[in-house]
Amino acid sequence: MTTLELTTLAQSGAEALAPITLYHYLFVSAVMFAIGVIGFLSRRNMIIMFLCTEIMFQAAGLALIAFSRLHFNHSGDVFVIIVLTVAAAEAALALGLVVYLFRRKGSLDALQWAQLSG
Amino acid sequence: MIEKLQLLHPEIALFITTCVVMILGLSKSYTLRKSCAIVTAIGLVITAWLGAISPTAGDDAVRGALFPGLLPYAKTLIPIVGLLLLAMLSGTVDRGLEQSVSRGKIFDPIRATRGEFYAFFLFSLTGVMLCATADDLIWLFLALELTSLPTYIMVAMSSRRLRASEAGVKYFFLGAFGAAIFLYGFALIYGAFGTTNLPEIRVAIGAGPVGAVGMVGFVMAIVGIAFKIAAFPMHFYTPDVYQGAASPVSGFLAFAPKAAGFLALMMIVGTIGWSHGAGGGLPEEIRTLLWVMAALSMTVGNVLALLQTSVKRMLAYSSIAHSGYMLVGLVVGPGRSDIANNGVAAMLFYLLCYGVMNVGAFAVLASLQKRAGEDGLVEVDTLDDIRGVARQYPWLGWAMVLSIFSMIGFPPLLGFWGKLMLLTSAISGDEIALALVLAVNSAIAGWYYLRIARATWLERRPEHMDAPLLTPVVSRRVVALVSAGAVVAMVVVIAPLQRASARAGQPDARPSLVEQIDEPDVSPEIEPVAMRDSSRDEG
Amino acid sequence: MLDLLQNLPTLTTLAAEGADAAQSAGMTSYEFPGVGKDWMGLIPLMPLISCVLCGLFWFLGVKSKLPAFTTVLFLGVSFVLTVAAYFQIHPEGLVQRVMWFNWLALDTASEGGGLYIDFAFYFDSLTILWMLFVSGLATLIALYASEYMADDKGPGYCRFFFAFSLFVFAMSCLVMGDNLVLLFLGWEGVGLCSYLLIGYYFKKPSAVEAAKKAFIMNRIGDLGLLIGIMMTWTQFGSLEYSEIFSQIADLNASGEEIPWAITIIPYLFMIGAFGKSAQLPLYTWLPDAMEGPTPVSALIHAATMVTAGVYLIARMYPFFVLNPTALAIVAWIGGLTALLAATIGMAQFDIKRIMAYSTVSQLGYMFLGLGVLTSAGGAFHVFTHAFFKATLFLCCGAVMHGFAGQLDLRKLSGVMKMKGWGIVGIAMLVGCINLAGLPFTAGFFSKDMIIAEAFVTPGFGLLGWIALLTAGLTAYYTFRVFFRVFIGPVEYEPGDDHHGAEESQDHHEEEAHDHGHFHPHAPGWAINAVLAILAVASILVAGVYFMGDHGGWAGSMVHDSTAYYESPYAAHDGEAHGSPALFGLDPHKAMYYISGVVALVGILFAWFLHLAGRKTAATSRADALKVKLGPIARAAENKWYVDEIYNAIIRVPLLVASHIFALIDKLIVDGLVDGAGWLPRGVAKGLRPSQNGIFQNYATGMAGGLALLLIIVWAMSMTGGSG
Amino acid sequence: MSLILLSLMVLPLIGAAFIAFNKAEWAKWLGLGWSLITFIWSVIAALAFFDWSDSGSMQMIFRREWIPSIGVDFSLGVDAVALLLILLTTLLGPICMAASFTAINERRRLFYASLLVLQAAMTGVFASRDLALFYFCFEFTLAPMYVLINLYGSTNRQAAATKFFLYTFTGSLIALAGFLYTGWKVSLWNGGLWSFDIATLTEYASRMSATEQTWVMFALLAGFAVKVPLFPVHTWLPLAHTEAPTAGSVILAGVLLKLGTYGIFRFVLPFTPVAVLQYAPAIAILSIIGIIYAGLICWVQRDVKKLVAYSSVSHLGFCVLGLVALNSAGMVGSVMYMVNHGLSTGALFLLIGFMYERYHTRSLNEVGGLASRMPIWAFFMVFFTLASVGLPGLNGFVSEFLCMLGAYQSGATWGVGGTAGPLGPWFAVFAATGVIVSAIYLLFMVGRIVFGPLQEPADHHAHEVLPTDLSVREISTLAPLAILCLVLGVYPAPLLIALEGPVAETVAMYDEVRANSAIAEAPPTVDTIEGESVVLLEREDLP
Repeated sequence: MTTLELTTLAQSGAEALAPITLYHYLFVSAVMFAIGVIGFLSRRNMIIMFLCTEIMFQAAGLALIAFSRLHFNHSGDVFVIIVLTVAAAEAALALGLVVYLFRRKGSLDALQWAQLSG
Repeated sequence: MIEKLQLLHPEIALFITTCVVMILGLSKSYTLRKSCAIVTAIGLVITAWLGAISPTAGDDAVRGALFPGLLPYAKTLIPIVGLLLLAMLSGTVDRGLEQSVSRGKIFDPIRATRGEFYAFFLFSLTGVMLCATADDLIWLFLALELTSLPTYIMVAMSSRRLRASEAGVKYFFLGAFGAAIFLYGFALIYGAFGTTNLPEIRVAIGAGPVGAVGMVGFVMAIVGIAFKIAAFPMHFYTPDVYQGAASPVSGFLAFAPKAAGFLALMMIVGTIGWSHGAGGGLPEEIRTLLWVMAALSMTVGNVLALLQTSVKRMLAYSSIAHSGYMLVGLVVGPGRSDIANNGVAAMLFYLLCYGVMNVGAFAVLASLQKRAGEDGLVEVDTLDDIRGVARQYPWLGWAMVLSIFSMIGFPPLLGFWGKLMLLTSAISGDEIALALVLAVNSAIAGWYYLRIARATWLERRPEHMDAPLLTPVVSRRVVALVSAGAVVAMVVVIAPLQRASARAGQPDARPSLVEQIDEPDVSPEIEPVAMRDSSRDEG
Repeated sequence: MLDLLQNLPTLTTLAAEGADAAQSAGMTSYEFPGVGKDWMGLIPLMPLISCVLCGLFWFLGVKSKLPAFTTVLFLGVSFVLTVAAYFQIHPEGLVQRVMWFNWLALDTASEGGGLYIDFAFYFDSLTILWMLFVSGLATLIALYASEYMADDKGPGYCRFFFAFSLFVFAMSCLVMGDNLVLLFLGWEGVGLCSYLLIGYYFKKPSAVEAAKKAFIMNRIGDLGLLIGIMMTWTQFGSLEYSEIFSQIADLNASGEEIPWAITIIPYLFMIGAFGKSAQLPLYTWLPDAMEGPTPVSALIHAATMVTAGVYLIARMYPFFVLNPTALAIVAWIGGLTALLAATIGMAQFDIKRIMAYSTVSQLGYMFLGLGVLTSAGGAFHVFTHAFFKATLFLCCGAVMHGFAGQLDLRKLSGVMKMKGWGIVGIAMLVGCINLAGLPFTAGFFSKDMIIAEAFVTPGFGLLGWIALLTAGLTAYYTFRVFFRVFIGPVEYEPGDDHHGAEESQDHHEEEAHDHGHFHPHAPGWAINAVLAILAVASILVAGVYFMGDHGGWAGSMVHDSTAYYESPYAAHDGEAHGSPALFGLDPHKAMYYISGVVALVGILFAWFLHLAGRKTAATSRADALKVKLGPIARAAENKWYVDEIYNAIIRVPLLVASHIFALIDKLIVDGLVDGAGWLPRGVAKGLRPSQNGIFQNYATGMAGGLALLLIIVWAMSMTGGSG
Repeated sequence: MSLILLSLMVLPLIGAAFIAFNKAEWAKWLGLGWSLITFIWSVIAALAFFDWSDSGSMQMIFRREWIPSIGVDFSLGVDAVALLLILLTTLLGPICMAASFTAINERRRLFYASLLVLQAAMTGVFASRDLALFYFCFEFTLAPMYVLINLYGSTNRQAAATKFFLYTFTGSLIALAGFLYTGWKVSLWNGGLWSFDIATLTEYASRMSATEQTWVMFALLAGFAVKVPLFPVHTWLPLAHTEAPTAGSVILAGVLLKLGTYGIFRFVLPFTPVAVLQYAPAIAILSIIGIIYAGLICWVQRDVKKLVAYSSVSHLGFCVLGLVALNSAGMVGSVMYMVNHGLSTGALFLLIGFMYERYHTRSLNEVGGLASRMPIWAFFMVFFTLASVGLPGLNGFVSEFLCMLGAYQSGATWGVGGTAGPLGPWFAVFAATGVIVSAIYLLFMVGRIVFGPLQEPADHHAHEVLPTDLSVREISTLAPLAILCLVLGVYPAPLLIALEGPVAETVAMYDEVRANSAIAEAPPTVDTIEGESVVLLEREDLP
């Protein structure tokens, strides 16, 4: 079931340009999200893993911007800025945590942290 | 717009407290440092008071909010449970540092974490409270993140043991993963309806279909937020994190993010509305989603708890299960106005019950420590550790027993009435099967809860084990007793509590499409409606 | 004679024939009982008081003969009152009712009736007939027991008389109860007392076993009675005799068809009667019941309790005459039991057991009598049998008492010739001639009535022959006992225990020490007096046959009650109602001669085999005969292996079933529960790997869960959801 | 407003608190004293403040609003049935206390306090006129009982306690769902107001459609049948009984099992008449299977306590049979059965407990012929066995007879004495075979343990002191029960008449239901439709 009507950027004013539609943006966004997920699941270095979550965040950001453009309002844009801010805070947190962890274990391998289980 | 600021008075109060505490914690004066907890407590009391007088249904400030009556309830409940949590959390950090300072070492603000710890705690609570006020996806996202981010650190810094670090790692990474999911969901919701304002989205949805993008968005949002409430399928982290973190922090984790998550879910699901289909209720997909999540959360949580020997892990799994119970309320929705039929009210009431009894159980654990080889004194964890506690520390033992029996849902304790409300709402919402799942799960849960209760109350300490010692923090013991007492005492005043929760769980019931025209500054709204129409044509 | 044989009954034809006859002749009017005199209510009260007193003595630790004399006194009073009641009731054929109190009350107004069961007593001549010998014999036997049980003075003595009095009370309720529930109370009550008294020597495993067996076999019968009672209630909406009988009378008078339910009731009552009166197939408890003290055997298991079945059928005769099939079954069961028990009795060596089998056999006669429509004959035989069988048992008891529990007829001989045993011997002889049915004894007349009636009632000829054969066998085994034990060369060997009781340790040693020079101790005054009275009574009872005009005094008693039924074939003296004559004579007259001869032949055989030429106690000419008979004799000695068969086809399968049930309960029923309990744990074990501590796996789980939920939602929307 | 029932509930609680804060040495005396006071007070209350001539209506009413929002009241009141069972409870209280004097030597305060709390809860169950309060008390009985079994039981006590707790807890949770469903439906007909008032519920509940009634009935039975326990959900009972301490067994057999039958009487029958009419034969068959099956299992038990426990299963089959006969005889008999079983089986457990205290074994293979050693004990043992067997003149008979008669009459409408009902003669006939079975196993037990040659555990002669017969204290625990057994057997008429009142209402109700279903076979009555339409309107009218 298709859900969104093809509302292209071309229709919204720039007729001459190649038709990059909302779907393209959403597709990229989805792919980014998927890359983030797959990266998170498959990589063992915690820094990379954190970057993957960042990619997922940015995938959402991309979708938000695209939608914002679609809807002709700025809520999405505002949202993206907020997301970026939060992501920055999270990154700071992640950095601190990663350093802390590295100090304790001398490694950033995610598999090192599996004492608690069951 | 300015009158809307009064909605934030409690949060503002909390924020001010946070700032004060953060600074106080760095003070060279021991007395001032020590006053952090007191100041926090005062802040919480003020917040609670402010929360109690915050606008409620009928006030202009909350006109158009999804749950206009929610604020006083949530913003009183959260600081009050926060007080209990605070009493439990005090003394968690900096104990070694303070000891060395008292031995004459010079105080080094860099190494002190006390102020930050309380500040994080308050930040997190602020986030929880903001969830209740949120009427916008952005706001909701911010509030959720504000709740979570500090807790990541609290977990990691709660104890010097490696397991705390491990808990921190897991919590943080999985939390970020979950946040990304609901964020993406939020993005899709925005995409589908063209606005981030929840009441507007609600108007857009009306009683009609949600649409595919919106549906995916809602699913992702709900599932992502499920991380906060530790519900299936985002429950995996719970036992490890709860076990790894220090008991007070685990107790905190079992309440604050959960409350935030449920308030957020309330908003999200409330946006969709319980007025779809012939007999009312959620759209079938969302209902199924929540249904499955509820049933599986209960089952997975209870079932996995059966195998545990660690009390904290059991409580963690039970926390998953309790989330499942509360989700039942969301599935049912507010129903008719009657308290007995209002699932959301039941959920909110249960949140209160759970907060109280959960604090009781964790506070008992937090009050006890044992000697363990190289680690020195560590907190108690396994069943063996707490065996026979009631004979040694009768009050603590009884506190544990009462909290646990309340969690079983044993009459006449608080948990029973919580569960009773969930059951009545589920049954009157025609969710009989879910009610039965709930009933059977309560029975399964009985098995491990009984093990805890039996171990503390009726059994003897194994010969080879040392007796557990009390932690030097008196407030934890006090809070254990207070919670246990509340589990009993609140039964007496249960009627007003339930009324309050019913008011809080009552959604704004204006006929959406009529009001929509009155609503100012919603000019771009025509488009999404049209978009949905066209998509419907296509489909 | 041949024509009688040709008249082999087929139950159906009989039923068809009988039905007309029965209904035409059945009771068509009934008078409600009047209010009796208050003092008549004391008859059952006396034994109850005595029972309470004995219980009190028991708790007080009385160690004298006080309980015995208390019992004798109160039972005596009861007897006197019964006699007084006899004069109150009998001369005018009154029916009266005395009320104690309301026992069960259920005001089922909404259901159109009330269940009111009174503790009330019903007096008509049938009750009086029974009560006369119950209370009379009970008094005498209590007196006898006062001496017999003297060695147990103390708790055991009190216990004995407690149960004894309780028995008499229960028996009074059974007989005099005004409704079926009270009858059932008595019925179970006598069963209980029987249980307690059989198990009196409770340290003896065989006694305990016998007691249990008695109770349980009785219970099987009780089941029938109980269901019968419920059936009666459902049918009549009442359980009071007066109500039931009047309804039956109305029914008969109306000539309407008899409802099927009413024709079922006799079968149910019959089962109860067979259990209590030790008839096929429920007779095996009675011989075992001889484990109890002899007075108990005499009173309960010979004279009174076992006749309760006869009483029940007699009491409920209005039901039975409505269903000839039922009557035929009663007759056949009675006849066959009589024969079977007699054959077993012939081969036993324990004299008490022989008497027990003879009781079973005689009870069979009584049922036969009832079955062939001579309730009077049955009742008369009950009456005479009570006296002579009590005599016989008490004599056996005296022997047992005197010879340290010796009951084997191969180890005793010539007892009558020993010093002090004269009265015992004479009483025994009186009992024996009665039992054997020598002419002009009471037993002769009563048995005669039954056999003659069997011959004249169409379809029962074969039973008549069986009864006649049994009479011969009876004479044989009766006199076998007499000839071996009481006369012949003097010889004895003491038994190895005292009354069958296992006494305390030191007592045992003493006795073992005594064995070398054992002296039998002859009975004292109480036993002798009782035996003398009973012997005389047994002889005098014969006289009542000639009183009254309805088949003797007993007949006239029955005649005044609802048990009476005018048999269309009845063979009264001189006026046979068209029934076949026997050898051209009136059947009764013919039977006098025939059965007299049969009895004499039996005795002759006994004399030849067991007395003539016998030199020692242990051997006789019968031994040779026994060898010749081989397996038959052995089988008879082993009671035709009935116990073993029952064990194999009922008890063992039931036990096996019980074990299987226990196993099922443990493995399956409880196993399912435990399984349900373990199911969550099993699920948990399956789920546990998902919590393996590696948080990327957790993330996989989360992502997978999200995917799963998305798929579910997608699938739902594809299948017609709202999205 | 009468405070009597409240006082009967509160008195034991005060006693429990008293015990908890006093010396452990005093615990038993305080417990005994307190329960005696409660007992005496309950007797006075029953005699002086209860109008026995009006036994069918609720009396001694006490009512306070508790949670008005969902219609929960703290509402107490008794009719004859409830009062009788309360008296049984208060009677067994002091008896259990006195019976435990020497048996319990550890954590005495908790023991006696638990007993008192249990008593309060059981009183509450019978006295509740509010469903929520009933359920709360009903569930609450589990906790003290759990403690009693878990702490003071024998070897396998923990498993037994857990099984007891979880089994009955699971059942009652499902029953709760059934209750709430009823409550919800009733709220629809009651103008949207929730009410847990039992009278209100009874008035409206039977309007549920046949299907609904069926489900509700099964849900309620899940709770009550487990408690009774009815075959095949009985397996917790033998285990719990075997492991429980004497006092626990007495209470368990005496009162706790009656909660199940009382629940059926009070709720299942009035709430779901249509379903009960339909399924009564099935329930009766289960009872009969239970009677025979459990009876036969008794026969092969070697643990005497287990034997008596299974006999409870067997006996309570009669009780349920009487209930589902749905006529006066059956139901009155059933209620009597509850009391009588409590007396006689309770006493049997006491006796076995006394034996266990002396020999530390319950195995029939190890002890036997105790009549020689302990004649008084033997007397009581035989006496109560006979009461259990249902000997006429003792209490067991009256109730057993009425239960069977009820089953027999029920539906046997061809005769004058028959009543309308779902069962019939065959049910009674099969149930009556239980009479034989009970004789078999109980006499087997008595034959082994009381009669026969004396046999004592081999190691027992090592002790210097041979076991003595019952002490005065022990006798005084048994004597009242024995006297009651006799009195109730000989003169039950007043009680029967008193019980007629409460039962008549249910019987009348069933007559009505039968009449209705005879008129029209359409279960959704006009009321149903009206009720639901009202609700729909309300939903739309919401602001």
